[in-house]
Amino acid sequence: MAAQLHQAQVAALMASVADYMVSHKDELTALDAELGDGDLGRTIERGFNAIAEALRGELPADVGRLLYQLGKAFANAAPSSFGALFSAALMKGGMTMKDKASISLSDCAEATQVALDALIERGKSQLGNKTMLDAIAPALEAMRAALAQDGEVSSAAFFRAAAEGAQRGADETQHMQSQTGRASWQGERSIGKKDPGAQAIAMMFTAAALHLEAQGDAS
Amino acid sequence: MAAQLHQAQVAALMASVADYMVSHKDELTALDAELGDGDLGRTIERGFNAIAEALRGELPADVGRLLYQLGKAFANAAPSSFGALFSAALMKGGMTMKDKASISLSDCAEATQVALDALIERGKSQLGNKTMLDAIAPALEAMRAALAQDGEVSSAAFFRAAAEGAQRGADETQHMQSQTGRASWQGERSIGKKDPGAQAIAMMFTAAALHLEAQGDAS
Amino acid sequence: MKKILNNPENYVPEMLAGLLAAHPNRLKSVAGDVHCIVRADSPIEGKVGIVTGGGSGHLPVFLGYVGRGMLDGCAVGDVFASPTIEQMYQTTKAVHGGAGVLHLFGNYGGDVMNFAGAADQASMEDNIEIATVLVADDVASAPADKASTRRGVAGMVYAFKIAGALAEERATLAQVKAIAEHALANTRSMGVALGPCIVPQVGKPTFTLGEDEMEIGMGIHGEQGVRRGKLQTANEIVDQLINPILEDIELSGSEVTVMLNSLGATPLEELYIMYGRLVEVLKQHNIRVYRPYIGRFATSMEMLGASLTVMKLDDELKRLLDAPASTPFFDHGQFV
Amino acid sequence: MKKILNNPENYVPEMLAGLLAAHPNRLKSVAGDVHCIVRADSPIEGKVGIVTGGGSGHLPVFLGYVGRGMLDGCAVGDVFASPTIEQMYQTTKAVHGGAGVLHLFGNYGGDVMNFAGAADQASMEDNIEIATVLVADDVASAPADKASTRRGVAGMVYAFKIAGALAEERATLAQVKAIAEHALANTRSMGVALGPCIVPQVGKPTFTLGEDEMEIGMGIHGEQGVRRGKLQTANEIVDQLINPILEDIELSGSEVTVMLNSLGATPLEELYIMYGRLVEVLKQHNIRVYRPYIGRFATSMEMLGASLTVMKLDDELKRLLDAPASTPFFDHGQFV
Ligand SMILES: Nc1ncnc2c1ncn2[C@@H]1O[C@H](COP(=O)(O)OP(=O)(O)O)[C@@H](O)[C@H]1O
Ligand SMILES: Nc1ncnc2c1ncn2[C@@H]1O[C@H](COP(=O)(O)OP(=O)(O)O)[C@@H](O)[C@H]1O
Ligand SMILES: [Mg+2]
Ligand SMILES: [Mg+2]
Ligand SMILES: [Mg+2]
Ligand SMILES: [Mg+2]
Repeated sequence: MAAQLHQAQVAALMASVADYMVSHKDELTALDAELGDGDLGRTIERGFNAIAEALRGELPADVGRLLYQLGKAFANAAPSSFGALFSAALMKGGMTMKDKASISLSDCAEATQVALDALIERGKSQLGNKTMLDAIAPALEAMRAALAQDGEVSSAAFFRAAAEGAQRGADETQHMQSQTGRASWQGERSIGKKDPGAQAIAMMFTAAALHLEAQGDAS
Repeated sequence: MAAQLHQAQVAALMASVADYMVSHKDELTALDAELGDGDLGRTIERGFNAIAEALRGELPADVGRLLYQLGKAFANAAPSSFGALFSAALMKGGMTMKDKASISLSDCAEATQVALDALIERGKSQLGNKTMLDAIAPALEAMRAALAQDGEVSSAAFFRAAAEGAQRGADETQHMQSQTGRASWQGERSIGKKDPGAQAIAMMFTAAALHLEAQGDAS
Repeated sequence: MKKILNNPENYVPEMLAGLLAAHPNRLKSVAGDVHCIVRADSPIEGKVGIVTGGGSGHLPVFLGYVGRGMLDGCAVGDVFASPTIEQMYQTTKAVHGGAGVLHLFGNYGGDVMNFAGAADQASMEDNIEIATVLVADDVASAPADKASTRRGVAGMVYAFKIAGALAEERATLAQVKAIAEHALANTRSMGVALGPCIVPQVGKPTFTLGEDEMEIGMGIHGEQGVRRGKLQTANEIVDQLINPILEDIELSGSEVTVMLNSLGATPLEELYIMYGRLVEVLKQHNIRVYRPYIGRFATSMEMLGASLTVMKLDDELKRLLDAPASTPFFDHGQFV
Repeated sequence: MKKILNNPENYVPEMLAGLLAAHPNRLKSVAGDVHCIVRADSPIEGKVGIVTGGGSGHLPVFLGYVGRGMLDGCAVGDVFASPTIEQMYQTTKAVHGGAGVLHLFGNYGGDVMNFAGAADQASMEDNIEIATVLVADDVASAPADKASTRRGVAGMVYAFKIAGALAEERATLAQVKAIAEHALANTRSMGVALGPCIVPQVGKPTFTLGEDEMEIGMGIHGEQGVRRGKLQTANEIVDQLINPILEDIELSGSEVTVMLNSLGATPLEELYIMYGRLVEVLKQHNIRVYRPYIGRFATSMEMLGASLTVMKLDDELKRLLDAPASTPFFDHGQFV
């Protein structure tokens, strides 16, 4: 049977991601100091601490409302550009899975697509502008490819593929000139530096893959 | 015949003193930084540069008006505590020698006495309060002693005696607690530090003695 | 980090508590959150509300301009960080007097996206008409053909003053929006940084500059400028601030108001030295100065540096600039 | 030395030229010397003139308070240095409107001795009646039994305000002198320094403090304070500023105005954090605050630190504090 993730598994996965992100925040601060204002690590720390805290409280029974609630927690704790966008992504993506106590991997891909669209709408940016979008889009592509190749793909392998896609995308941003956000004020000098938001996305998928791999999850 | 200083000799002597003081200003800045606000070197520099400049201009023919004019130049260039007092001393001391084209060493002592009185009046301070007064008073005493011991004392020897007295007095200020000016705000912590104004006075007399010694002046 | 504070985490809430304690007749907080600051007499029936918002660390920007003749409310974020959607929403709701609300704030990603969320919420949930105007006056941050992506700096103070004065006259939301856009279309800024500031929760300088370096065009959060180089003289610096402005907007023969603004640590004395050169250059271009503003109007805590803002005047802008205003940090003229 | 200037030697004259250019309707210089600044409408027939003076580097002190309802003139010295007798004399002469002149300035040796010379000259040569009042509000600089030797710091701004308001009402010289003395008898200050400033012509810091040190009670030119120690929290610092004041003057049960003043680089944010604690302590002593002043009123260029001034109020002082004033740096109320 195709892999499923239950609400409790999603919650555990998000807790692991939160943990991983908080402990890797300094890398993001350093990237944002190069290209922006150096606060992305702090955004990540506050936002994911808020997520971790929300996960310790009472949780909705369905995955959709769970993600929506976590997004809202992130937004109130870390209202920076990344925070505003990432939380919107979680909330809008979550809404596609409303009432589902467990989700399939193609639900995941679907939610990621919706999230990506929401980001584009809210952020008024495009692919290739050197933003987090440039990590999400290749992650989504990799998810779709994994599903197409193997309908029974494990959730660990699925997220590993997504993580690799996201990381490739994040690395690619080095060659781009920033067109959006405060990094765009650097103009050509932005070339050669990796986009911090894209790297943050890659790290989240990596954290998810690591979590699922550690669970020995091959369901 | 007892030593006399002519107007031109006084002018030359003041030029030498000015020169000496400007090149030793840093020592005074350092002392004032310890005990006050660190600007005495600058006061000395500006004030004596103004004196040097005045000396290059047209000069009154008598010693009294010469010193008065130099005092006024100092006052306008360097209006700090030291500047206000030292210029008043030059002006009031000078006034005692009005119309004299040449002065005797006892005229010098007399003028110093008047200057000291003027300082006490303007500065509302007393001997022993750790100020320039504590260098001037022993200098004056030494002048009087030199005159009493040897009516024919050379001007070089006379100023050397004054310089030694002033330096002794300046050194003594180390043991005093400041009662006047910004140094008094240090209270007991002022003990152990030499008063910068007193040291400046000692340096002036030393400069005068050096000048006269260099002239081989034994008249 | 040499700061007078109790705990970096409480820097902003303690600052806000002190501010509310100091100006109880002028300011109040709403929704049980000190980050939502509004005029004590809010909402004012029939008056367009003007709400701004943004990160802390820029006093008097933003909340120092909340008061009669200027702003109605301000959502306050953490140091150099956007306030939340919720805070913006609550502030908006609290100043709504039935005539709509103008969101008037600097062009920074977080603020833009969060204000968009707050505007959605206010119009959806409370049926409040919202207009939005972004301040994007910093010519150093993008060329003229990308002017809308520029960041907002001290020029926002002029926008607050002008829009606030018109709103005080009970103009409509569309009119207030239009005059804010008109003021900003005539406003340009550029700054120079000589030294960094420290975000309390970060604890180290936002950027580093060599002992003898400056950065022309640097943003108020330490965003990269147009050129880093040796520290130059005041006259040379003024020239490098005014020239890009003169290239960006036609000013010859006109009347302007100028704002020479310290970013924090740079003393007034140096602003006046700069002003001496500025009037000289402006005179050469046949530009007359009306009502110069020289002081600290938009800062970055203890950052060392200054910014120059120029607003080209017409009769209407001049009238609104002269109108009375009374806030904790900006007082002139008298309400009758 | 990170300063925006052209030439350290011209720091003050260029600053003054800029100031005169910025405020031509308010200020003018006299005797052909930009160091002699007076109200543009001086002399005012029948009004007591109030003249202050002192070193530069403290803006808005001193000359920023020249204007209606405050000072008539200011003799301006080089950075941290007294003006000359001649400058004080010319300034005095220029504001004399026939009712005498009050010399009101901080208790610093150079200023005291030079003002004495200027007073002599003005009374001898021009028959101007002169009264002198020294500001000596810094409790850190001497114990109560030597209060007259204390240095003058931010408290002088209250003295300017109160004496200026009474002079504006055409009180006599004796009355203006008396109210200045009364205001100062009720005024106490104390400061803390966290970092130095640089005198342009010296080029290096006025003092050094360890990375984690502060000095409680330090003077505004870097004069030694009462205690150097580890940097403490805002609350602890406030306690160490207010407690010596409370020991020096009986305030319980009374109403006071307070001034929390940045020495330059310390941002407003931190002053508000301090204010939060201050009102708490004052409340404990049953002291009510009227009209707090929070900002930069008396600085030392880019010095890092703050000072606290308290003035105990009575009805007369309150009335005069509320009276209108209008100067380049201090505006409140409206003249009718
Ligand atoms: N309009 C946008 N659309 C998509 N991503 C954006 C946008 N603006 C910023 N980002 C992403 O957010 C990251 C910066 O986040 P953050 O540090 O929170 O921003 P800031 O400090 O400028 O508010 C960027 O690296 C980029 O990936
Ligand atoms: N009232 C006074 N009477 C005599 N000497 C004084 C007085 N005040 C200061 N001085 C002398 O002046 C010196 C300091 O001079 P200066 O640096 O010009 O003072 P400031 O910088 O405080 O104006 C002191 O060392 C002391 O010798
Ligand atoms: Mg950032
Ligand atoms: Mg000194
Ligand atoms: Mg940011
Ligand atoms: Mg001095």
